[in-house]
Amino acid sequence: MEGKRSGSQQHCDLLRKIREFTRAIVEELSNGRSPTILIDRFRNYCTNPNANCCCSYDLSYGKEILTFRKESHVHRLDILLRVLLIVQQLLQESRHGSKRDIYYMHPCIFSEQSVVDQAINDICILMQCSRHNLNVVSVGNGLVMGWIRFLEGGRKFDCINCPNMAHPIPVQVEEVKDIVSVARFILIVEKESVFQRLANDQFCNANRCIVITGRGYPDIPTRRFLRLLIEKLCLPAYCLVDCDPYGFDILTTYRFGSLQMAYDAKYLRCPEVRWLGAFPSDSEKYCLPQQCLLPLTGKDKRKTESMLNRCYLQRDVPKWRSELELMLQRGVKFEIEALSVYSLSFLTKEYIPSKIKGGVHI
Amino acid sequence: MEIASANVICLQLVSSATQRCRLSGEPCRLSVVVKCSLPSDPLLSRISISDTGVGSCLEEFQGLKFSRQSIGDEKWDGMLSVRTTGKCDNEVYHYQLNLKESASARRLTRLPSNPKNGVKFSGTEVILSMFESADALVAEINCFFQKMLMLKIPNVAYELVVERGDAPGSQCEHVFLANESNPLSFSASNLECLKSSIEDYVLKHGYKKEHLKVGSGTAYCTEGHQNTGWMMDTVIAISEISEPISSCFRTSGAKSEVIYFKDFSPCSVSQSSMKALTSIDWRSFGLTLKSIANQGGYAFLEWEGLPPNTRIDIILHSYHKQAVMPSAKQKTQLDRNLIKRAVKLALDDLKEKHAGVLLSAHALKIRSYAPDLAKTIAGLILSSNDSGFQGECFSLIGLQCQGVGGEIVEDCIKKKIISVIEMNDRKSHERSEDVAPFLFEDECLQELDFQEDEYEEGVGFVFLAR
Amino acid sequence: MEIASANVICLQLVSSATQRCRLSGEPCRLSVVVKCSLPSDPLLSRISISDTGVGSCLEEFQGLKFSRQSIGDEKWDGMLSVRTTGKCDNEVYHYQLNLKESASARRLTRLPSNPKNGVKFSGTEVILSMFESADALVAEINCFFQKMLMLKIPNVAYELVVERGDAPGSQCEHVFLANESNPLSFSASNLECLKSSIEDYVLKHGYKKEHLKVGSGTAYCTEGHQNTGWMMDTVIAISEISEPISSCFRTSGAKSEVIYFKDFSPCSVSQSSMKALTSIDWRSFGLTLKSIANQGGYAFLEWEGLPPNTRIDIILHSYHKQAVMPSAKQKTQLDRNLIKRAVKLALDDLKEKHAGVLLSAHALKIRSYAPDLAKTIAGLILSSNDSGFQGECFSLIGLQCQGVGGEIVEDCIKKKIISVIEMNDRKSHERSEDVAPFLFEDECLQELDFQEDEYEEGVGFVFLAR
Amino acid sequence: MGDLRKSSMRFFSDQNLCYADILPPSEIRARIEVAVLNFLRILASPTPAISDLPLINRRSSNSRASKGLLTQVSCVFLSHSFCTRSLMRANTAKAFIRVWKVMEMCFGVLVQEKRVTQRELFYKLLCDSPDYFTSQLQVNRTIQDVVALLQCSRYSLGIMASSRGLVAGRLLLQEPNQEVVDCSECGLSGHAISGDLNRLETLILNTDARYIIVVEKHAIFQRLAEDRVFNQIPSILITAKGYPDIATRFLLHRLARAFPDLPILALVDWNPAGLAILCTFKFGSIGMGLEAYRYACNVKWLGLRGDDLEMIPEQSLVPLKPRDLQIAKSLLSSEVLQENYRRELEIMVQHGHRVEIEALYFHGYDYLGKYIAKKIVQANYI
Ligand SMILES: [Mg+2]
Ligand SMILES: [Mg+2]
Repeated sequence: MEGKRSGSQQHCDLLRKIREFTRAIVEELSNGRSPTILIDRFRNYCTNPNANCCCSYDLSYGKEILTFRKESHVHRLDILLRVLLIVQQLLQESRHGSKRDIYYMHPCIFSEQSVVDQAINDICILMQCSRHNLNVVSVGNGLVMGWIRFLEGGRKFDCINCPNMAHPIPVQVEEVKDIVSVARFILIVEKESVFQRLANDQFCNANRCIVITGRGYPDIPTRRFLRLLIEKLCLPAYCLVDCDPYGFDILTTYRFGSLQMAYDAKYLRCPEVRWLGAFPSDSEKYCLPQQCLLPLTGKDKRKTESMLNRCYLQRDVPKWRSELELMLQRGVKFEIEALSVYSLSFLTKEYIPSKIKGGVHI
Repeated sequence: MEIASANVICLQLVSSATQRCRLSGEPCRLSVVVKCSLPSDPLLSRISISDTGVGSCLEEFQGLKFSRQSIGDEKWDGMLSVRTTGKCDNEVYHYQLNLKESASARRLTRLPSNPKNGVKFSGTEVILSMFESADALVAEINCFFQKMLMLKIPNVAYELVVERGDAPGSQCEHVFLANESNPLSFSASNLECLKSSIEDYVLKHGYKKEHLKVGSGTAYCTEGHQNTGWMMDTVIAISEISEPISSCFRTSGAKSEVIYFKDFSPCSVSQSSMKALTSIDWRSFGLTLKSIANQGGYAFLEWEGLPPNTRIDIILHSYHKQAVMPSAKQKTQLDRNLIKRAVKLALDDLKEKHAGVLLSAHALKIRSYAPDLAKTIAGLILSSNDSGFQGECFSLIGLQCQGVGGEIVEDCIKKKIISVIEMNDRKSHERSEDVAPFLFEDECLQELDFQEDEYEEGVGFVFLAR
Repeated sequence: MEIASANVICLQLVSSATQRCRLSGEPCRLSVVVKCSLPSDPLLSRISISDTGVGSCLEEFQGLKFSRQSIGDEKWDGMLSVRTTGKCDNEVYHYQLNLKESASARRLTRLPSNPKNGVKFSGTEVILSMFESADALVAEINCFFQKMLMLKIPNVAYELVVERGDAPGSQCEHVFLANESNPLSFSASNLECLKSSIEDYVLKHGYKKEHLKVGSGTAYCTEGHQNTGWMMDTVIAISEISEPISSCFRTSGAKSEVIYFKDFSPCSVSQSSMKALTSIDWRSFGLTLKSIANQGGYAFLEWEGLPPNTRIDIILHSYHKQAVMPSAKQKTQLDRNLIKRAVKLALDDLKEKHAGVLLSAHALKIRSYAPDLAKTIAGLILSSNDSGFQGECFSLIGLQCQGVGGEIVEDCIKKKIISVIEMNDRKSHERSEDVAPFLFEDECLQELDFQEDEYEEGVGFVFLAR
Repeated sequence: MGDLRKSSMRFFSDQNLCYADILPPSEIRARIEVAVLNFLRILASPTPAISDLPLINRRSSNSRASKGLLTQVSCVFLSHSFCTRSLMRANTAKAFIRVWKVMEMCFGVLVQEKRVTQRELFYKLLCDSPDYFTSQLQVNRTIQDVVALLQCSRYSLGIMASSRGLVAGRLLLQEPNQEVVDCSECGLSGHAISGDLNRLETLILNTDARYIIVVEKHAIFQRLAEDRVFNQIPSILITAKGYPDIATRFLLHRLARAFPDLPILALVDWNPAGLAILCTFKFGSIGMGLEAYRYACNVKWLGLRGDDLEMIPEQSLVPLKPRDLQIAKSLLSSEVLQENYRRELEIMVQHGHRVEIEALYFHGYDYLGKYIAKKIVQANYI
């Protein structure tokens, strides 16, 4: 829902939409009617076992109707309007606020962060925009290094100058301009420690690439930034995650987007992302010691089983699905660090280069 | 009708007299004269119940059954002396009834009639004697009449005269007249009469009329052919009092007495009616029934969480759709549903007429959001930097464009929100069920909790655990 | 001494004879001759106990008390015939003792002496008769002698002769001679004799001497004036056998029999000695006492977790510091501490002499870490790319600088570590607390504060209370 | 290397401060080599022994507070109380081996001139010595033991560090042979503080700021950075996103040394944890072991404080949780806590509520800047 128009024009549009929304509510009230607020529901997958679903990212698959008739609705409306008021102020003052900032405006009413998050998502759906359009920013957790140079606002990110040094991923991705890169691929790693390993091993010196980490589940700036790079630079993107259900879920978040942000998935997902590792089959291939293989917990198994039902796996990446099934079958998981057991540089000297060179990614 | 005490038979006789008056359709007088301390026997009381209504058909007395177990022989001999005449009759008939006699042939003794000499009048007088002081009886008849007055039967005036001894100074007279304070037209319906009497009551006890909220409802129950069904009139009054006042409505604190009339006479509440009252969904009217008690035939509803200065009065009146001659043959088991329906109609009526009254607990909760919602919406309007938009909104809520204070806007919106919520609450009783918002089965949602979202702050404590 | 059975009195008499031999200081012979199935009475056995030791003082017999309850009159008449003479005596005295007689005056009957005709010799013969087959007695004396042999009293030879009937062919003779396999000098101490006999035992049973580890200790207990105290000799042998061999040491599996001598005679273990054995801190020698049992006066110690091919033999010998004439008056309650001290001395001795033997459970555990520690230290040395450092390390552990394999370095360090651990384990018995030097010396160490595992993880600020 | 060893020997013999140095790998290697040599020397001496490992005790009972007389900087430090890891005592024998194992690992990493993450170290140890290491926690503790033994920072052992710290405002940073970074031009995410202490050590610092503002929370930092508050109040903004890591404290300490005239003002939540964060910047903490007190800075408490409550709307008051009271209790029990802080904390506990800095947004998002400015102008900090 990210438009191509300039930021200020977008702000005006959004403010107008907010005013229209407010006016509609006032109008209904003045007519003695309960305002009825329709919120589309989106999802980026279904669990239709027949795999012949027609899941679409762009169409809602249902609507929620908020009225004054149910207490839970009124509560949600109360929160939604409070957040909307804050957003209107942010937009009018051209300021940015974090979700946390918004939460702290009424901590007792909001009771917890997730309530605010839902309201922000609802507003995005109502206003048909992305979160950053609301001037709601996340604090960025992502890191980037490698053969890339760009500007964010007036600030220069010159990673090429020192390609093994971590730079924070810019929060305002829409401000990123003048991307210059000589990289041959983008490597996404799940966690900071692996990122540090790559930095320490001078991975980017040896391999002309860009390395990105979202430090766990990637936040929105990281995903938007990655998408921007893939679009602008047309580079292949490989993803290296732990061989456990969370690693896999993080992988799918990069490629297919997250369920909460499904309404915006088409701007956040990166269908180009390829899974580089660690595959469940790697434990045998690289003879990992038994101690490094941990049994899947009950929670792990449940999560894996429910992930297996996601339609996009069957439809778009059946190979991922069979690897995930293999994980469940073997009942063990391992972390990327387990690959460094024999040699610290195994990951950077052998594992990643051989996978990329040999096309061992799915 | 089984008679449990001599007093009960007196009230029953008064009730029959009322019916006869009501049926006559013309202004009637109903007199009860109690003569105590007769010279012949100081303990003997003579009670005369006379009315100017239509003449008695005697059937009404046939139905009375005297239960020996209840009344000692010494208190009443079971004898009724009845004189009655219809408008078209030429003489006044005189009967002697012995209720202690179970063989019906021997119950009635026809005595010589008196000629009317061409004068057209109608009326009945029933006389009985009791070997007992009549003080208790007088008190009961007094209360009975007071309740009768609530029915405001337009054409009946009541009179209670107590004569003590022969000394003229010791004679004491009570007169009750219907319609004295708030005359209703003769054509007023029974329900209107009930409502009017509740208003009288409130005015009489010094409340302002504006503090009184009255709702009423009538439920029908047709049985067999159309005209013989039952009606159930219900009037519910909610009044706010500043101090408790003792009254005939024996209500104290958060208790309501239910006043129950059956065929134009006060009546005790049956077990089945109690059940009907219990099964009403009071909660959907914001009321919480704490307990229900049957004390001597009167139902007491105790409320929970009612404001201390609020009282609720409930009058139920069930009667034949078609006015019928008084008869002891009455359907004692009234349809529970009739009560439920009538009460609900009255409550709905109250709610409809009086904004904010009897809101359901649900609506009350929703309404509690109104100030916040109003404040936020007002904030959205007032904080906007688009004055055109502000003007539009002001005019929508009916405010002058310029120079309006934030509080006024907020207050205005709040009122509108509250009115919508209250309206919704009323409407929701008409519709069968709240329209469920579009539901969709969503198997994905359960996975949501796995997703971590980025939390940036508050990590201080997380560090502690490392 | 209370006598519980006729067999016991025989053993007691043998024991007294041994004492007399021992006191004589010259080579002596001790003969027991059992004549079964005498022609006069086939069930009568005649037992003669003769020795060439110093003459008897008769007092030793006075102490013997015959308990009627234990021995039926029918088995033994309580009569002892004693002939004795000292070296300086001119005749052989002959006495008759009736132990069944409680009046001491009538117990002893002096019979006519035999003249020695100037021949200088000394000796004693005691004869008694029993109405019983002597098989059990012979077996007991046999075992008794075997145990006596363990004392290796240098100047005494034992002889047991059994004569059945008069037929010369049925005569059977057992001869026991001390020092037969491993002659010791006459001046050898009692302890040395015990140790030597354990060695004999091992050799006799086909073990190699190198598989035998023997430790010994002697504890003293002076009472009153210096020369009358008690000594306690203890010898403990640990041998590794490849297959179990039945032996006089009735040890099976992980059980040890404690052989207990008192004043140069086998003796049963008293309750108090059992307690002493129980209270020894075996764990500090890597031994786990599973149970201790007293079976017929013999203490059996059962071990837990002892390797299956290992056996432990324990001999205790308590005796007067000063050799005294045999006497029935013996201190039965030996000081518990004496046993404890003697056993601990023997165990310490074993540990001192034999590296790695009897290490405490603690040391064993710590020793099991030695390979890992050695590997780590060797790893540190070898992974360094600083040859100067490596050279220094090699020279410290006494290896040639160049071309040393990692395993050699590791092994060398491991040996050193193990030897320190074992040494510390031995030392820790002497010192109360072992203080190792610090890796880094620091003059501030006076503040030393041995606090254990104090982890304060990830506390953001210092002062967080727990 | 031999010379280094000699100086290391000297270090070990005349140390009198218990702190962890940031040392180059060669120095650490020398220290480890000295450790090995000492071990062997004692093992092979005429009275052979296995030397105990003297570790600086990291219990709070071993902590002392110092009140600076001249510098105004108070701090918390570990005094010279030792606990030992001894092979000979059953309860420390495994810990003793673990220390050597980790030293061996670190030595190997240093020889390779690399760095490891604690997780990698865990996996290596898990596979090499499963008898001794079964959890990450054991590895982390043993690393702290090695830090306490060699008295060097964890980072110096070749273990990777990351920092959550950010800096923004009127500060120019320059690494040798690199371009100058202007922290006022870093947008709202600020400039990330590197976890590499050696790199921080070499930074060339320049500023025209008048104040240094330490911010507890990332979001507040971002707000101030976006509003460019540092231009209205010439200042440097720094945050560690909660409890500070070493790198952030290190940089703040460097700033404090480089620009001793700049007051350091802290903006924290009005809750015990906020004060604890402030105190960690100000005094150090035992949790960071020997690395704690060296970077103590004379931080002043700008807000939120008790007098700010009047401008806080009612609904922003959140009741104190048991955890808050626990922190408050331990803060109050500390001798280093100055009297006026103690009073503030007592007011907080009495009041029974906590307030987040964000509560000031009630007066608008730009109020925060005004609030800081007003407080600074009135010198309203303690
Ligand atoms: Mg993971
Ligand atoms: Mg906080």
